[in-house]
Amino acid sequence: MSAQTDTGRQATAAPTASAAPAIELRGISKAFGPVQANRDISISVAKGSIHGIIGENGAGKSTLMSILYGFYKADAGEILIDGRRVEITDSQAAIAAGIGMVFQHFKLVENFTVLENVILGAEEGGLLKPSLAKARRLLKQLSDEYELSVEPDALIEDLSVGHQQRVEILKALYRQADILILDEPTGVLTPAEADHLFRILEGLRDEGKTIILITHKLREIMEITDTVSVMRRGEMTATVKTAETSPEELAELMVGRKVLLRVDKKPARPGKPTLEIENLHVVDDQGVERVKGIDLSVRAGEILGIAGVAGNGQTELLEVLGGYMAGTGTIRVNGEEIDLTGAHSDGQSRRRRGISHVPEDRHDEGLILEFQAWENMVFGYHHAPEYQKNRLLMDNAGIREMTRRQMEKFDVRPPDPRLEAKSFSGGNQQKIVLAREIDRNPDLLLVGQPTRGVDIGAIEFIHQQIVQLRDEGKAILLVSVELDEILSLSDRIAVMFDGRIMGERLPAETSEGELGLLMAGITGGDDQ
Amino acid sequence: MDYLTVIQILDSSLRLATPLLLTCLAGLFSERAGIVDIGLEGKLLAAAFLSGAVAAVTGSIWLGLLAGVAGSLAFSMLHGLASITFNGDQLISGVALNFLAAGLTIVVGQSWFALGGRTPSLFGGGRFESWNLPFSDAMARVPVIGPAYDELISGHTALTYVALAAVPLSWWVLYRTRFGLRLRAVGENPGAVDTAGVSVVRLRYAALVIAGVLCGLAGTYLASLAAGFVKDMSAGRGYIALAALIFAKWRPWYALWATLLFGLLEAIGNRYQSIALGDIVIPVQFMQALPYILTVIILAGFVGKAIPPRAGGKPYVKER
Amino acid sequence: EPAIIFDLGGKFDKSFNESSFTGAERWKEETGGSYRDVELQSDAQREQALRRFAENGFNPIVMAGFSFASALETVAADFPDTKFTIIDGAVEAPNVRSVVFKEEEGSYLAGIAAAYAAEGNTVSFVGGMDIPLISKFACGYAEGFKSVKPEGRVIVNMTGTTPAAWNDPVKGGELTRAQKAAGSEVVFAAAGGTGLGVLQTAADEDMLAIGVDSNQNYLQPGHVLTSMVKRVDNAVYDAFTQGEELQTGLIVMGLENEGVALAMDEYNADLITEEMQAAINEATQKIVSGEIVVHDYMSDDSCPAF
Amino acid sequence: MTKMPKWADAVLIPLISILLAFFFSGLVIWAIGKDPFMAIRTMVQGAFGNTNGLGYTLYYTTNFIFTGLSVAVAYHAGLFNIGSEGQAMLGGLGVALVCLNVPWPHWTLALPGAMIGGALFGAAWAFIPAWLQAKRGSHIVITTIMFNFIASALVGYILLNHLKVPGAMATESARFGAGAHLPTFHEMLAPFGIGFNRNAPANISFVVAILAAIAFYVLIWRTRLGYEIRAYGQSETAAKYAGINPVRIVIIAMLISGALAGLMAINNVMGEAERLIDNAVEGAGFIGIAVALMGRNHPVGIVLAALLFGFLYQGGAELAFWESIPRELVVVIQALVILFTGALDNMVRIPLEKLFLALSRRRKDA
Ligand SMILES: Nc1ncnc2c1ncn2[C@@H]1O[C@H](COP(=O)(O)OP(=O)(O)OP(=O)(O)O)[C@@H](O)[C@H]1O
Ligand SMILES: Nc1ncnc2c1ncn2[C@@H]1O[C@H](COP(=O)(O)OP(=O)(O)OP(=O)(O)O)[C@@H](O)[C@H]1O
Ligand SMILES: [Mg+2]
Ligand SMILES: [Mg+2]
Repeated sequence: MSAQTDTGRQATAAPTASAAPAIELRGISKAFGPVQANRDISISVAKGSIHGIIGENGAGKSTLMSILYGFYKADAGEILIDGRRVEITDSQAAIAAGIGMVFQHFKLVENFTVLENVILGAEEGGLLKPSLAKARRLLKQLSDEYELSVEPDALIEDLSVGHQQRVEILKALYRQADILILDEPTGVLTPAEADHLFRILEGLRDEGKTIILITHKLREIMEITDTVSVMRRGEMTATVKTAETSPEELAELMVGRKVLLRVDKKPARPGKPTLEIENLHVVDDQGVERVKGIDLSVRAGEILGIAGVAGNGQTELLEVLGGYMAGTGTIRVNGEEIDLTGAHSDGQSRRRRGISHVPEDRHDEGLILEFQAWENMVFGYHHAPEYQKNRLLMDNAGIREMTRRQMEKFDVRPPDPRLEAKSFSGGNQQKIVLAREIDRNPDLLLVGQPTRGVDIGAIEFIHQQIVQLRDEGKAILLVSVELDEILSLSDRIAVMFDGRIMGERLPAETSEGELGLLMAGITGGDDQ
Repeated sequence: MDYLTVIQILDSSLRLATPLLLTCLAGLFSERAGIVDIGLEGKLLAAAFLSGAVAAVTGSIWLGLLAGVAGSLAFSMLHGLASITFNGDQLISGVALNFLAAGLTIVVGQSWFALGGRTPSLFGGGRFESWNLPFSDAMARVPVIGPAYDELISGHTALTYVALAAVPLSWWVLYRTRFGLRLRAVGENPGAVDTAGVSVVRLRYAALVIAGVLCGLAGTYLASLAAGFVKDMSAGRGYIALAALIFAKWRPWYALWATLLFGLLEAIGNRYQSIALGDIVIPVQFMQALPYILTVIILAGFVGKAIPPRAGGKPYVKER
Repeated sequence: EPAIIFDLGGKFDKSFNESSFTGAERWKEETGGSYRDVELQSDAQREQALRRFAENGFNPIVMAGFSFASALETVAADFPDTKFTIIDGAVEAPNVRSVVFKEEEGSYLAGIAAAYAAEGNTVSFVGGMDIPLISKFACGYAEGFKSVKPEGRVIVNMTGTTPAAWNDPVKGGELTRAQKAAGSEVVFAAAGGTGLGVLQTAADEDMLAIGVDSNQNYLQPGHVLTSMVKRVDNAVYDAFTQGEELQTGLIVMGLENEGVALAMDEYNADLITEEMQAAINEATQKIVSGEIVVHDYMSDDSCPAF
Repeated sequence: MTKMPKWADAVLIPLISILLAFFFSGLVIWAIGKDPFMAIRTMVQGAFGNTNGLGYTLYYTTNFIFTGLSVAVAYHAGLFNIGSEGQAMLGGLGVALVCLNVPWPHWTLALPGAMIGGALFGAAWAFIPAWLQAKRGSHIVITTIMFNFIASALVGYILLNHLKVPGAMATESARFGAGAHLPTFHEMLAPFGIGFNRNAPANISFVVAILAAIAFYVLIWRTRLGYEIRAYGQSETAAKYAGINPVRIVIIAMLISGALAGLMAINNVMGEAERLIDNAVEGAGFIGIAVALMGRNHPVGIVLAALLFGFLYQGGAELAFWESIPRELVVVIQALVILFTGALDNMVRIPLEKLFLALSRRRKDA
């Protein structure tokens, strides 16, 4: 193991049982070209335990797990399963060794049915029919057993993310995995879904299966894991028993400094309403009504958090406000109405109106992954006069200079404007988007899922930035599926369900439990 | 237009559609597996040349068929080497193969036969005979369905029936077998196939093998029909097949209809080269461009958006 | 040393390039001399090729194809000591011999042969690319046919509008089938490589075909009624033989000087009836004597017989 | 951190790839019984050895620069334009109409006029597929293939029935007037005392092509429109988020693409033939695809790739002249060059990257 362990703690997760550890990795190293993603990593995981892995973005967690699953080939090191050395040359070998993995970005064929995805690669014989029949039976059995119900004939693209994840788990169970690896499984789940997942994981553990869980959420680590390993910059810095540690200590192990786990903010001083929404309806491409009459207002100097299970119209709400989806109803910004048909208004004109927008999906919307950082830093604002050299040309050198400053201010690492966006880690990508949108000094900031997949060091920073903008008297509309985030950031909370607002609450006067009920469409009946 | 003319036009459509259909299905397998194939034209040409050459020398079209398939396969594997093994650009590779076939067939043909890239004419066993289905003579006398059976259904060469049979077979393979499931999956999301423990590389090569064989059949059909190879005799059919493939939205049955439609349009264009409508004479050029014009119109008016396999054209790269 | 430049179709186009090649080869065989040749790849190379050969002292330089006309105009002026022969085109210059053919006359005879061979009233024509030269063939053919069967019908089809039309035997075959379905019994193919498909299909469908440019009777014995040969080979042979002493000026090759003719040999002997032969002979005489003037499509870009 | 120095990526890899292509071409030449070294020498000598050859090389290069840029512009917008061939045909028609119908007094006026004509016709021909793609979602690959066929029928028809000189053999228009004659390199360089072969067809269009390549660079990497084109080409959803109008980008990019293809006509139609010939484009549109892809859609790459193809064309012609090597062999060589430099470049890159990585590790360790 590496010599430079910052904290000096080296608790090997001592397996309680006499049996050999379910997984033992010895001296795993992996380089992607010049990037040393994993360096001489050793770890062992006891049978029948849930083992957490945490670490900053880009620490090498996914790489390590992908090696275990045979997706990447390690440059050096060996893998032992149940004490026996195995050669994991590809995923086939991993599956044969009883390993299943749920990747952060699901590996599902979107236009296949659930059933087809489950049997893919594990079919019986050359014809599909018997395989499908058998899978249907087994799937039913499995879903009953683990409360993993999904419609076997549904197309993946029609399923919610939570259900897609279930399919991934079912895939692993169908292949009779004894070891299940989950890479950031809760990043896209609602608290209820996450709880449900954890119940399933506990059930699996109690059956003797071994589980490895990668997550950025310390709460989850504390709640469900038995042991936890911390990774930093490609190395394994510590492995500790969960019962013997605390979130603060883990955070410090990860980031190498003390981290504020609470958002530190003063009470809001709201002013005039900046955003007023009246009777907003949105119908999507398929003709489904996604937003069914919403009234909302956000005042200057306040953060309105919108809680809700993904897929209940929040995305569409943001997209209409951001100007790239049409809707009907009335929306006023600073008292002036904006055109919702899309005919005279698009993302550009919204930006000119002082609306900035951090989209939910940084890969597909917020960034052009093939563009360099500086090009992304003006994405959407490329018409702004200050970025033009003259009437014809853009001021590329100036933009690069501005980007360098922004990157330093927002602590984007590495602060190189010429790096392509795709070569930054998720957290740093998010910081680029935030830097761009916040820096415009907008009257209204729309934020969707600001910290999805982002490590705690970066989360702390991002939250600070949002609060600071509020304190400057700006209005902020925050959409997040993280109840934690909603509760700690918002000054006011509205809950969306099925395209409607189910109710508004003040963070101090509500609880996760109550919000959870509202998110499920169950109202107390006292408001609306 | 009388009934018999209609039958004859349809008959001609079928003959013209056969090479398109085989080529289109070749493209279908390849693109369903995520390998874009604009090298169909080249494979067609290579197969036509080799089958023509071998059939001319041996006097057996069956040996010609073997050679044609082998040639087309070789081109397919070269495409695989570039686009699967070395993650190269599939479009460039396809363009290169088209050039390569156009050049090599003539250079090699010239050095073998010294006929300027042509092969000697095929005759007798050097060509496929047309199959007269049972009772076609007797049936011919039955009114209405008789001529249809005799002219339209009966009397084509073996490869036409093979092409027609290839449609349900392709459908069955794609949608009813394990191989088909994996093939479709690898064109949509190779990562899913890879993590399911199936080799992406092997699947894609398998798809290219099928594509190679089908193009080989199509090329041999051309050589047999024209009784020999003439330079550039594929005459853009590979590109038309590609268009038909998009038209067909990458589905076997639609491919049949799409290629039959192209065949039909060409057959009609052949028959009615210039039409006088009162004082206005519609020029030949217009009639000859009509299939292409109609394709555009149909595409714009009825087909709408065709969504290709999602992983198409992109090499599967895990580590960069 | 003489040189010859073939047009874009290439020297094995089964048409006049190939015919010129045959003439050059014959000269080589008979005289033991040698010559240089080149096949063009692009239009821009016409002038280049002419100059390269002229600069390097080749003389005379023969080119096959009317497309050379404008390139030759400039080059001929630059190389007054070099003799040039252009086939199928006319260029006025003191050092240029232009050889043009009266394809319409040969085609007229082909039309007569077709009229006698057909039992019914319909015959047909498959052209390669839709260019005036090919219409010239078609027009003569139609006139000849109608001179025998005034009420008859001549179906005229062109394969295409691009050079690819010269090399699409499959389409040629389909056109032939379509013409047969429309009642045609004899098909005249003036379509380069595409014509091979026409001849083949005529044999497959039990029709008669007429070949073009060189003698194609042997290709499908019993099914090729005759071939309308255009003695491009003779033109090349003559030019090569005369060498640097080449007589310049315009030479028109018609029936009169056997520049065009119908090919008669053992392959089609059984297909030529006495009556047919007599009619052909008579027409030949009349054309030579000027009693019959076959319309030249290119003179006014139209054809009275269509 | 990079895996490899930039120069290796930009120079070494293409160089090795071209050498490989020539090696295999040599094998083919050797297989048909000719001397490969002689062949190479003939090609290089013929293409660059004198100003005549050079003039032809640059003439072809000019064509390929235009079509290469045409394909590349569309490619940056994520559109695969196979229709440059047809657009260049229509461009030829536009140039011919401008040159035939206006009695130009001097080329300085005729050239801009012809450029407008060519660009307009080319752009118009690209507009329909673009509109269909943007509005109806009709796949641009099919529609542009179809439009190539339609273009050749259309131009053929017009040429035959309206532009052809009555009674002439050739399907070609009348010669353009003297005022539409573009200065050749000979005429351009003579005032400076530089000798250039009088008969080589390279003309001022080459300069226009280079200017077009520079304008292309500025457009794509320096202007907002270029920024939007590239953004749309990379991610349609992100472009929508940013407020970039997809319909506008598709149509504008294709119009530019068509205009560039149409501009090619000032070289082949106006500069060289000085009249409209049937099928004047001769596949340059398809070569443009290879040129754009090999040039990595960057103007510098495109100019270099176009030069490579110009060399192959002219060098190949010399081969056919002097070595009686069949002209189709040149097509084989082209194919191998495209294959090795374009599609199989990873075959060279991967081992090279490993080598450089090992070297840099060694250096760090030392
Ligand atoms: N396929 C790949 N090719 C090249 N580099 C890669 C690849 N995958 C990961 N990397 C690099 O390896 C390093 C480790 O990445 P990894 O995905 O393992 O981090 P992680 O700990 O999972 O991060 P996160 O918390 O953001 O998921 C990073 O620097 C990353 O950029
Ligand atoms: N094939 C690849 N080539 C280069 N870099 C890669 C590749 N795959 C992943 N990476 C990089 O590896 C890092 C980790 O990848 P991962 O898939 O875990 O995404 P991430 O960083 O967690 O982002 P997010 O959380 O937003 O999905 C990222 O920086 C990503 O850009
Ligand atoms: Mg990760
Ligand atoms: Mg991540």
